[in-house]
Amino acid sequence: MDFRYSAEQEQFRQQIRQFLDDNVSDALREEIAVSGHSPGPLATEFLKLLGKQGWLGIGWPKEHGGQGRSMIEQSIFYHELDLQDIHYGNLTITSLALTLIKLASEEQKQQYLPHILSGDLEICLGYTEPNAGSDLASLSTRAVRDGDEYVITGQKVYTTGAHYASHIWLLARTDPTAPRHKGLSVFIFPLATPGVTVRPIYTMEGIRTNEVFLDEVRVPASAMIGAPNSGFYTIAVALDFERVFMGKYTKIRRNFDALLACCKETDDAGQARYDDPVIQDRLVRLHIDIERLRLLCTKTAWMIDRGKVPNAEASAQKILASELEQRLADEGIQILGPRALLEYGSPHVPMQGYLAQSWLLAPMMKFGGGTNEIQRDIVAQRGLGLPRG
Amino acid sequence: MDFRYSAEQEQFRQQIRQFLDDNVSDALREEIAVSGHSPGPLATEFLKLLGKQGWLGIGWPKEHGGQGRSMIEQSIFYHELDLQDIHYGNLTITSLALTLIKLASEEQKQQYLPHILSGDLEICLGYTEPNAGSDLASLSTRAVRDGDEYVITGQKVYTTGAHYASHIWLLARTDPTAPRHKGLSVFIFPLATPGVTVRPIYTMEGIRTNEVFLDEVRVPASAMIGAPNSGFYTIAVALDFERVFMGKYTKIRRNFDALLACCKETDDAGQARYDDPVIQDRLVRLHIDIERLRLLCTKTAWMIDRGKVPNAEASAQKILASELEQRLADEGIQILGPRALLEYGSPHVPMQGYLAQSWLLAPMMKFGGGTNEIQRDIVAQRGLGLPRG
Amino acid sequence: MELDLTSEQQQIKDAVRRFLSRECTPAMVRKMREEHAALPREIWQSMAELGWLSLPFADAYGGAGSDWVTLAVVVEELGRACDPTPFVDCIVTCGWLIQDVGSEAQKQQWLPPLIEGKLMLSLATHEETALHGAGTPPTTLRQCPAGLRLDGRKYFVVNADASDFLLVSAAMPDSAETSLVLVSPKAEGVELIALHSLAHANVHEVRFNNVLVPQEQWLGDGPVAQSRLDEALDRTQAFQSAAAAGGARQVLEMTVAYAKEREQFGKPIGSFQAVQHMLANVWTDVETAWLAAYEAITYLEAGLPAAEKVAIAKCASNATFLQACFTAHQIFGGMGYMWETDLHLWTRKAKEIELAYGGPHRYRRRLAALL
Amino acid sequence: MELDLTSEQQQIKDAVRRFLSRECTPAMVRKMREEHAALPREIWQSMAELGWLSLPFADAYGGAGSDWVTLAVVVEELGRACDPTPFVDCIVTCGWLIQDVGSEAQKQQWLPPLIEGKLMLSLATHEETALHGAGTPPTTLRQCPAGLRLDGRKYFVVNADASDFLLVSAAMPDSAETSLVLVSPKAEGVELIALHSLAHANVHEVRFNNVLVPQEQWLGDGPVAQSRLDEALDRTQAFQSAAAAGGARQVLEMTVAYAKEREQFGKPIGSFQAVQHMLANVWTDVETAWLAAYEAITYLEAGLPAAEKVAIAKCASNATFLQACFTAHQIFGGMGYMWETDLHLWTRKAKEIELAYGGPHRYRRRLAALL
Repeated sequence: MDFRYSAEQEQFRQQIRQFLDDNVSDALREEIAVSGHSPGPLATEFLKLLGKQGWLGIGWPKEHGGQGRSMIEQSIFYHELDLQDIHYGNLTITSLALTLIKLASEEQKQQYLPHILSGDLEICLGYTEPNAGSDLASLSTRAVRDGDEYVITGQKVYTTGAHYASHIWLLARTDPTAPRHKGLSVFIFPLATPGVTVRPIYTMEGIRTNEVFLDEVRVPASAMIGAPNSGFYTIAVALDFERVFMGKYTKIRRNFDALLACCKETDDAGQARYDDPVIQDRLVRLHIDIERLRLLCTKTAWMIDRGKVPNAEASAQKILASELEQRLADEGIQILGPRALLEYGSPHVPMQGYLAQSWLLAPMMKFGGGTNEIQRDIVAQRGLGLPRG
Repeated sequence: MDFRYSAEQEQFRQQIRQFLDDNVSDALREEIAVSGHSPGPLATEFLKLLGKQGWLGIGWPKEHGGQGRSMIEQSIFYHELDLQDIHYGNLTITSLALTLIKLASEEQKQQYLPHILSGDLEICLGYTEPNAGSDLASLSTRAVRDGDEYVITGQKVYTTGAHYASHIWLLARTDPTAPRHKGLSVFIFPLATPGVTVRPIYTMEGIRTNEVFLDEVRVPASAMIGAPNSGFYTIAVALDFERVFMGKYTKIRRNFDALLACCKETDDAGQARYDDPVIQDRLVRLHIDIERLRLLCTKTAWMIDRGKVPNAEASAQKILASELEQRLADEGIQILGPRALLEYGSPHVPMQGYLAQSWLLAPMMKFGGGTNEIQRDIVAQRGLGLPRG
Repeated sequence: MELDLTSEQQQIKDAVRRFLSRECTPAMVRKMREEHAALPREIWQSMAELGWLSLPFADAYGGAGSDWVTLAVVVEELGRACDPTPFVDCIVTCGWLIQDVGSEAQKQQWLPPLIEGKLMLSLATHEETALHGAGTPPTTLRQCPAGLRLDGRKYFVVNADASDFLLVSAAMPDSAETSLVLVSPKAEGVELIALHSLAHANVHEVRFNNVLVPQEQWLGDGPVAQSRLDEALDRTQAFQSAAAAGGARQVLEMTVAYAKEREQFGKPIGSFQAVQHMLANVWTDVETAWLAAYEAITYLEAGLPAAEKVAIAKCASNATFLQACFTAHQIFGGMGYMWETDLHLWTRKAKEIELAYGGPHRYRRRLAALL
Repeated sequence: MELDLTSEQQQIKDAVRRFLSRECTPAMVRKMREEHAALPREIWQSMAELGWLSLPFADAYGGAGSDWVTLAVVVEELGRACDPTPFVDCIVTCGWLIQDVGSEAQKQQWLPPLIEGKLMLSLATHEETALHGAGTPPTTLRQCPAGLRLDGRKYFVVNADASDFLLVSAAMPDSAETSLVLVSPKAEGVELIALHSLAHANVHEVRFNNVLVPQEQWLGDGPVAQSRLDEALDRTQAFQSAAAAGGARQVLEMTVAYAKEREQFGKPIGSFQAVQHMLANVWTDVETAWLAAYEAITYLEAGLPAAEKVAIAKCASNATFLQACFTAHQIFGGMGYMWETDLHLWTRKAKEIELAYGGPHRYRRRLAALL
């Protein structure tokens, strides 16, 4: 039993860190901080640079243009990005591409994977609808077969990235007569397809997301991923990968370390917040829980590497990470006092506003990607075999 | 708006305190501590003394021999008893007698209330069965009408007090054809009735409780409380009173104060546990939550006094009290270290073993009297009007 | 013992709620936030006309000299409505402080226009001692031939640019006590620096550079006991606890309504046990936080020792308000997370209240000393 | 990175579980508690014959010199079985400490009989500094013509009456370091006072009154660095974390099985969302506590800095074990609360482990110093 990275993995990590130290500019960080998750020119350029280095497909098989390294190495890469404050949230690579590798036809793989690898193709997720949130199976967007095409009509909401992504990964009903979750299929097609309208809506963080209206959008039958009416299985696979990604500990670790540093700063009288044993104790409790999350992340990465699909583990990881993110931000602001309420760009903002940003983002992390209640259902039912209610 | 006791109530409290100071001996406390909730001779004698003083019916109407005082005064009395470490857990007075006053026939009131008032009649609760715990409506003990009598057959478990009580308050099925919770009735009858067998079982605390076997026990039809098949309503009323009683804060406050005093004791070097700010903070957090419980207790006492039945409030009070009892005991033991694991009578036992005893009792407080999960269902459904699942 | 409102108190409560539901809608709060704007003066004027600005003040200055529970009821309703008004700052804190420590002439000068809604005040007492890890030099006041000179910096001054005067605390050389002065934000040497806070749209750092303060704007005409300021802040915390309890109750009610109506998996989400238990917990918290707030206020009003009650009310109500909001976000999902939805306005408010006038950590420390 | 056991480790795990399920049943643990009895010697003898007592010891003394994960697997299984054996105390703590600090002659003398199950040891290092609010004078050792003299008191000595020797820590005048001596509980001047603990059936205060200790029972033949004792206790905590994780997992599995089988309201109680979520939380806690325990153990074995890992494993696994038990009680109800049921045996063990060798508070303080 060994919990450490191998010497090769450590070396790989050093290599990435060196590359990022050399190539992540303050201007890029600044752009990411202010752009509200809509990549600006520097971020777009940087993504292509990563693609050129082959670092978007670290854990992909070589036959799909990847580096054929382990998933552990891929996770090292994303941790290092986080430690540089480059939080892409790029599900195209961390979830959808892995799902494509697992489920798509050979032709589809060749059609999409190289462009994903080069950073040219970004996909947004079209799952949620106004009346289908937690209960995705109740969605009403329809895709009707018409010759070699499907005609798609409906509406999606909270479609993050639809205003800059090139493609959408859309879940739609293909068999209205089948039981609710057995008549769904997944399609991938360009957002530029006629009939697609994207409208902005903004989150409480001020980040843009979108409504996507689909008005008789015609896509070729080859846009379907997997077999017809197997969409629920396809997105289950994608969601397992997504939860692993949402449950990353690195950003939380990054914020904790910055908070700790802030607490250790001394004032003119030589006093620091960390002198207070109560504050020490609160930070220690957070630290312990972040380490527990790290260990679970280690386990899921190791499982994926061994060809196992983390399922209850992925759900647990997502629960822990989202609740810890909120707790860290909320307690951190309490510890630092009112100035921790300041946002990026404000005079006197501590920690570049990450704590405030994280506090605003945390509610979404808890309900997004399947609410934590649904995740606990999954742990209980799939992990422990308890019967459905 | 006024949260304080009136001058008269304060005076009444002083009067009780004086009486208890004069009449509660260390020998009585010792007897209660070692007897595992089975009253010994001193406790029995003391109960009768309370009866003689009229203090078992403080809040009862005068026409039933009570003092006709307010429920607030009655609650003052029980708080003062708790502060003397006299934890009777006497549901006969705090729940069943109040239920009798509300629901019994005039004849039944005259039959039972005077004896309860004098401390001669104690009733144990016969609700739970091996297959009917949380789900009381699934009980299988049957009472079959036969002329002027009912013939009762079945089995009860966890019947606390059945080995010293004079009567049992029994829930049984009187109409097997009705929907589950509509065919039940409540009976009260002497445990000495032929066909009743009481067998001891012991809790993890070492306290005796019982199994009660009923083999064609014949009781008069007049033993039924309320209308036939209204038993579920009758016990709902009794349970609301019981929860208010189970959710008393005074014992918790008593344990907290003793813990705090322990933490403030100085050793030879003049150091006390309370010097540690982290321990201070933990005690402060407990203190705040005990005060919140106290406020809720104040509210339920005030509601009962105003003729309102606390329902969601009673459930919430029971939840808070039981969880707080466990947290206080568990954290208290952590704070004091291994010696707090010692039980009453051991050399070196701190706080006379109350913390250890409370730790062992706490699990039962959380599932007994209706699990806390069911209490939360009640708060949500009855208090907030949320729909049943 | 009496836990009900009197019928007069209940009437005011209903009136305040009606007024605020008409005049202070979430849409308006959102717009103020978008525009970093202060409350429109006409709303403040209406509140003055309804007599609410007069509640804590004595008859002699045009006040209503009302009981404290009546005032608490108003503050609770403001909290419920996600209060975009400067009522607490202006009336409960600053105005009352003037009544507490001002000379008779000062009270005659400042209180009537305040009560009439013609004067708006902001509290400027917060100094960051560990901002950027370095202590800020304390704000100081010194005597000079023309009057007084003020130097220093205050942080998180709410509504500073829209107020007529700031109530500033400062140290006087050679005095252990505190000086309280009223300073116009437009006076020479006053500089306002906008801060961007997630909690309050309109908040500033205020710098005082050798600002001339007329002698008559020195409250009490000299240093006053620091304990008077502490008392005023404690009193404010007690009323803010009522606001927090009110905000929490409103959020709970909004969430319960949504949980009854929103269907997923073929039934209302409020029928799921997980949702029910989250809401049951919030309900319990709100009940006890509300009681704690009013107990503290009635103890203060009765002149009983109340430091412990205030600390408990503060800690309980703040945590409850935040927890109510977090729970609500979990149940509302996207419908509470979009900018155009209402819920997050309360969430921000909950965090603002928690940190204002000293956070829960300070109050728990205080309790530790009292136990 | 490798998180699986080797097939050899898995085989030992299976063998230990089989043995314990046969020899160390809950019924037996309950009986030991009822009778305040020590473990029957024949079980200990069987464990010796199976080679488990030899795991941490070097070849030269008859040990197996096994890897630490193998030992951890055994300890985890003991925790699972609600371990009534003195394995951790006797082998992991005392025996290993003798191997760490004993002279060659001492190792030759004490380790072989220990490994053969013929010698039982108890750890006696706990002094209560604030018992009854008064400090206990420290246990001291002084040189005398006949050897050494021991005075003082130790508390919470497990199994003291059934052990052949106690491993006692004591201060030596003029030494900042610690003396470790082996003392027979039957030696003259040793007094055992039974304590009644909710956590462990057989635990004593041990008083030493001018007890003569032969020179050769002074481990290392003189004071040893306090850090060696601290290291041994840290190591013990790491292994106890594996025991706690094992106990928690067993309790979880018992509870899940019960929740699937017990029906109320016409369905298994395990189908209620509230029950599912409680168990999902425990599962998550157990997973991470288990990982933390093994990470600490592998770091210690590799000689890497592990103080932080040990503290995290300790805090995480103890809290998890207790929470697993509390959750189980809530789901089992009366079926886990009666004396004749099994669950409460684990609950008591969980609290014992939490407080043994220093509670979580001490380890969080240590983490605070390391951060």
